[in-house]
Amino acid sequence: MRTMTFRDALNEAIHEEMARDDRVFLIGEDIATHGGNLAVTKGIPEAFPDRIRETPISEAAIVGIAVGAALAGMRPVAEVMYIDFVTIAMDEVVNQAAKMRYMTGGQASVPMVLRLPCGLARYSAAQHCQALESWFMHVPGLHVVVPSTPRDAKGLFPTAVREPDPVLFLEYKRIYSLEGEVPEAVEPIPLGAADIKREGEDVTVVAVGPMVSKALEAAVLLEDEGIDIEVVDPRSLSPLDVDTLVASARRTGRAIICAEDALMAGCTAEIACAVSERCFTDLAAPVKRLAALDVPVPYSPPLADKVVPSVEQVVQTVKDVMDEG
Amino acid sequence: MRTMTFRDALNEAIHEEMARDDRVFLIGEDIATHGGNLAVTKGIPEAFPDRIRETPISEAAIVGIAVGAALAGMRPVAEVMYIDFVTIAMDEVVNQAAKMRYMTGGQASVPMVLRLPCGLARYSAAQHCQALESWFMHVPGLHVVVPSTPRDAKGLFPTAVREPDPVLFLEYKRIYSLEGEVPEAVEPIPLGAADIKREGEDVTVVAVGPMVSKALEAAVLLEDEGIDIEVVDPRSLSPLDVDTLVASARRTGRAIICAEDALMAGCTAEIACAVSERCFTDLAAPVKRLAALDVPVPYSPPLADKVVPSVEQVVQTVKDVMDEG
Amino acid sequence: MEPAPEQLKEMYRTMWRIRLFEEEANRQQAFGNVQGSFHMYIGEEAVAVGFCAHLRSDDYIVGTHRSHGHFIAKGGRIERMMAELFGREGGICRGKGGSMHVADFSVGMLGANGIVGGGFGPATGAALASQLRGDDRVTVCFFGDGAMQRGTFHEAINIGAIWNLPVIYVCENNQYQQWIPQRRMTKVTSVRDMAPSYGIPGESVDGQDVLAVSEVASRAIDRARTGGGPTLIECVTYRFHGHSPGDLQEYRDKEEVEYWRTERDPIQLLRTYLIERQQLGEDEDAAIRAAATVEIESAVAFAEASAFPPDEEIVTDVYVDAAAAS
Amino acid sequence: MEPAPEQLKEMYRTMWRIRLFEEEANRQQAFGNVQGSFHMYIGEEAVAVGFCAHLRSDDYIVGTHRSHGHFIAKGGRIERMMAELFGREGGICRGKGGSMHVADFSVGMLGANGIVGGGFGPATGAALASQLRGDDRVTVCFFGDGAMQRGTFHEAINIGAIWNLPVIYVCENNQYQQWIPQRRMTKVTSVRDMAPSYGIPGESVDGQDVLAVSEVASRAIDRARTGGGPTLIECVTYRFHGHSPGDLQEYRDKEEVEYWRTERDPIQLLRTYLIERQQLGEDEDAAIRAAATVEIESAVAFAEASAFPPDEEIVTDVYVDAAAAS
Ligand SMILES: Cc1ncc(C[n+]2csc(CCOP(=O)(O)OP(=O)(O)O)c2C)c(N)n1
Ligand SMILES: Cc1ncc(C[n+]2csc(CCOP(=O)(O)OP(=O)(O)O)c2C)c(N)n1
Ligand SMILES: [Mg+2]
Ligand SMILES: [Mg+2]
Repeated sequence: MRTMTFRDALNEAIHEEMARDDRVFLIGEDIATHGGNLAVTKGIPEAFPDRIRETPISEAAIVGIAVGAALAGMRPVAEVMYIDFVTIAMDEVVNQAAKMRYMTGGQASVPMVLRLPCGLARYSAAQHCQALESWFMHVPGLHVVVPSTPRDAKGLFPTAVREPDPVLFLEYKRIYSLEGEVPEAVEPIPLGAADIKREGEDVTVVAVGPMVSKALEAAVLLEDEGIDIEVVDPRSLSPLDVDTLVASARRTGRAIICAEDALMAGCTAEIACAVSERCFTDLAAPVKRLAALDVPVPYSPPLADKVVPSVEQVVQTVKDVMDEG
Repeated sequence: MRTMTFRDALNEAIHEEMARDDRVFLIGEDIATHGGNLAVTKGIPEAFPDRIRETPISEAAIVGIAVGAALAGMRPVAEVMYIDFVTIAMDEVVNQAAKMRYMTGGQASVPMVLRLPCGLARYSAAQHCQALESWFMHVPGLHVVVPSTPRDAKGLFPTAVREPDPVLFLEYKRIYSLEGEVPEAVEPIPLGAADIKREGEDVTVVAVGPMVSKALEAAVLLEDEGIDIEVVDPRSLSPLDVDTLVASARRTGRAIICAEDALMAGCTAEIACAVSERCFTDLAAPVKRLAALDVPVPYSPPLADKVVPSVEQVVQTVKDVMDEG
Repeated sequence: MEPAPEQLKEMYRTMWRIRLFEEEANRQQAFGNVQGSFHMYIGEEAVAVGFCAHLRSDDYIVGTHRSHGHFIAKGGRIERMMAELFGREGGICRGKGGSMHVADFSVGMLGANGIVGGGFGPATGAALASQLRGDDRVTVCFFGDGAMQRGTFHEAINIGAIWNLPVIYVCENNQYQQWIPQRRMTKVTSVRDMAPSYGIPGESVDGQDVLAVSEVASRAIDRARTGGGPTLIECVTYRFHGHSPGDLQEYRDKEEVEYWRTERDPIQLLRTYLIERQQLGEDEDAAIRAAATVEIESAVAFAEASAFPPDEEIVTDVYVDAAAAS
Repeated sequence: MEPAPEQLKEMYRTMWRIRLFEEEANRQQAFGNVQGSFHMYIGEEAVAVGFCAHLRSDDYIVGTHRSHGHFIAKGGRIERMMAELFGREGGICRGKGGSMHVADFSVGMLGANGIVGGGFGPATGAALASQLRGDDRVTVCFFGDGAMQRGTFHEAINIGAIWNLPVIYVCENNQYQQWIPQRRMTKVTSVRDMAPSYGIPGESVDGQDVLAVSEVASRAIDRARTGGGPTLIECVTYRFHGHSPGDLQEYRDKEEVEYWRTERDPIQLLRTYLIERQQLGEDEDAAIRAAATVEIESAVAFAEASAFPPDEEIVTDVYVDAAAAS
């Protein structure tokens, strides 16, 4: 099978969705120049010159305009250059996009995708490295998608575009260059369908976004020590496929939840709770969370490198959980 | 002892802090007219005419200006009329106020209070009724305070004002009229100090904000059935006094976490996790969460009345937990 | 170009329907049948009516927190709005939205908004949709003088301008933003003076004079429809009631209110105009009011007859009903 | 009023310090000693220098993502900024901020900002602090032409205007916002034309001519200091390098860049001016550069000698250190 990067898989998906449905258009800053800020929209200006709109530095308007265009029947795919800047457009995301359908008693539909490059990369410090999935999980009316592989990016993007409700599409910048197998044609992946990235018997490791490949690496190291972990990728955090996570945790009797957002009130809290509540009598050890430190991301490279969980930390946590029961 | 409403206790605290420290000033919309939108700033314009600034409808600027004034040595107390509108100022809260100290390596201090009236009230629907504490818990650098009684409001406000880091002061609108005892002089209450509002043996009920009085009502009803609950009020969610919560849960062997924010990725998830992680072998039943439904708040009064947990639901959940083990 | 007498009478009728709807809703509010936030448009009717008179049913409007008038002027279903204010399942939003969220998508009324300034982006986006599709719809974005100070005003109008979108930004300058006089919150004397910041035409018009509004509206809408891009228009107007129920109104003089109510009532001004020109007789005038009264009465009856939504409705419409959608 | 020759030479010296600092930092960036986002100010030196020349050390400035120049012009400690870029514990922000967050509170440099338009509110707030205290400090808010399109521009300047705050809003119009020409993103030909929207004076000045900048700056700063309120000033300038390292710059003509670099270099323009008037001799000129070179070399040495912060530093400075504070 062909392999390609996460970035190219996503780019291909954007091309295909725009070719399929001429209501789809792109809006954002610098997206039609140099292939876009993070080179995801390469080739789109040439292929669809009328459906790519470069905007001023006006994040609130970018998202507000996407909401209005969606209300009026289009399928906007908006980009906020870094998730950190979605703070400028939270009213549009939370009070407008998310609640429109409900507030209008079902009259309104807001079929928009908001692309949000996120997470650490290139030592760009506290205002360019955040991971904010738990904010959006907390907002009824939004979908939150976090692809972890090129194949999932390719399969989840069309789903997001076709969804009648707003989807936040979180792109961890550090995995844009991740290579992986992507079939010529990928079926759209439904939201709320967790994926078992590796089967195992001893410990369930729920891994979000970039933690998936780290968990898979950890699995190899742990194999040597005779520990067999199951790696489960929720793929969407809202809806969250609690059933699959719970079934796995019940089977293994142990669960660790790993993500790159800050620990406190992060996505790992919700996932850990959902599993704990339903697996009380099934677990040999408490569900453990492995998340980023509760700090703004520092610039200094040696410090920045220690903010999010490493492969070694996954390995160690698995061992701790095995020791506990 | 004298009794007074939450609103009056807070108003008194504002007066006292402004009298104590002339760096303290108020900034917000309509705060100097008619005693303020929710009548909390009554009398301030007369007492401190030079330290109350009514602003245009510019929430991003209100918070941004507060940040700058704090950086320059003042002690701003900013109000965003409803917490729902803090969505407009999330960059200022999250990327500026919260991270300034860290990003400048400790040079900057942002001693500001952001008053955020929140929660349901007067059937004002989806854009005026939110509870968003978990967003702010997730942001390192912020403090999050949720007083539940007039006395706590009186004791926590001065702490918030004197704190060298930004404090979000969440005021549940429905408890502005709650009456309670308030001594003539209240010592400032430290952040991160949970308060046992009622001692009990059977179940620990952690209650946030308006859930505290509901839990206390439930306690009375449960007494009749021979169940003795302990009601613990964290008072601040960041820092969170996990030790006190855990000690209580260990002693009773059962814990329920109650709040009025939406369930998914809400503050109850973090609190439940923190307790579960540390009480694995101490609990007779899984920690249960009782939170708002995962819906935008509907207008229709009979529906709106069912969004947040009721006294009856607290009673029932306690009984369920007792039945479980 | 002056509107034809029939068109003027239609405007007159619509203004009455707004006025009587709100007077009734206000009574129902006092009775407790209407709850929640509630902002009355009375006094400002000429603005919504003067603009919507020139819109097609497939054109879009975006409202504010004070949008009963926009809803009616755009042709929204009045009895369903009344049921909405009552919180009933027959409400236009099935009771889930209430006064601050009235919308009627069947006539292009894309929604009121509880967020002041929340409509600038969505209105601009709706206009972008028209431009992308190549249809000739126009979007009118109503907003208050207070909303002008939101950052969204600046961001959205700039984009509307540089993309030459078919959108008209209409400031309903009622001179107050909640309890604060507008003049304290800006140094600009007319909202029109901000148009040069965006390189688009700006106009200011007497918002009590529906003929004047209609003329400016008609020009701006034509321009937008034919590819001429956005216009920023200020309509100077006044709200006769408080900001919301219970408003003590200590921030403005009683005489000022009295002056606007008696001398500057847009309905009376149009009535005088029509009567003076013999385009409206006493009988016809009475008939118009009577018909509107009946319409409002039956709207109340409709609302009262509608049940509160069943509890299950709390959780529907958060997302599309997958079963229903497929 | 023309600055005294000594003052002009001081400006000349500061421009060189900025230029050489950045050229060195850029080399260090290429070597990998400097990581992260990195935006060069070269070509725009006259703006920061022309303004800061008129500021006192206790006045405030608020920067942008492109703030090495602001930092140096305001008198920030240059070796500590270099160490910051190196991510070392001797860095002005202990290595935690990096290029986009340089700040030196000891000289009123309240911080660069990674958020475009993030500085408008804080700058206005610092000015409010001065007004509330009744001191006579002035705040200068630097921002880019792109930042002008953020809502915060509109909200903050309006408040600065209605409260008559001692703040100067200085647009560094380098004609590009990342990769997009400014003229595509606004219909306004000069930022000055937006001043009437706020009822404050607006000026536009050649940002390559430090004398011109200095003159406009001096007037605006005096006005602000003496209670005359804000000014909005555009400095038309150009960045000689790409937006950030690796920028292909396909969005602008090589000739255009060449023209600005050769004909419109603010340092060369001032040099020619000084030499023509015999206010600067060859030797003195060489000495100025040599001194700056030595200063930058020792800044690099300082940075290299400083260790990376210890791991424990990751968790400090999130909140005040309670032990240290008490
Ligand atoms: C973003 C935001 N800030 C504040 C409010 C509270 N609020 C509701 S209406 C209003 C006044 C609005 O003034 P204006 O835009 O002039 O409209 P008017 O009420 O005069 O029609 C305010 C401050 C709000 N709903 N949204
Ligand atoms: C709110 C926000 N949006 C987008 C960006 C990404 N970004 C960084 S610099 C820049 C261009 C800024 O242009 P301008 O304000 O003209 O400043 P210049 O870079 O030209 O100095 C952009 C889009 C950002 N940092 N913050
Ligand atoms: Mg108004
Ligand atoms: Mg620029």
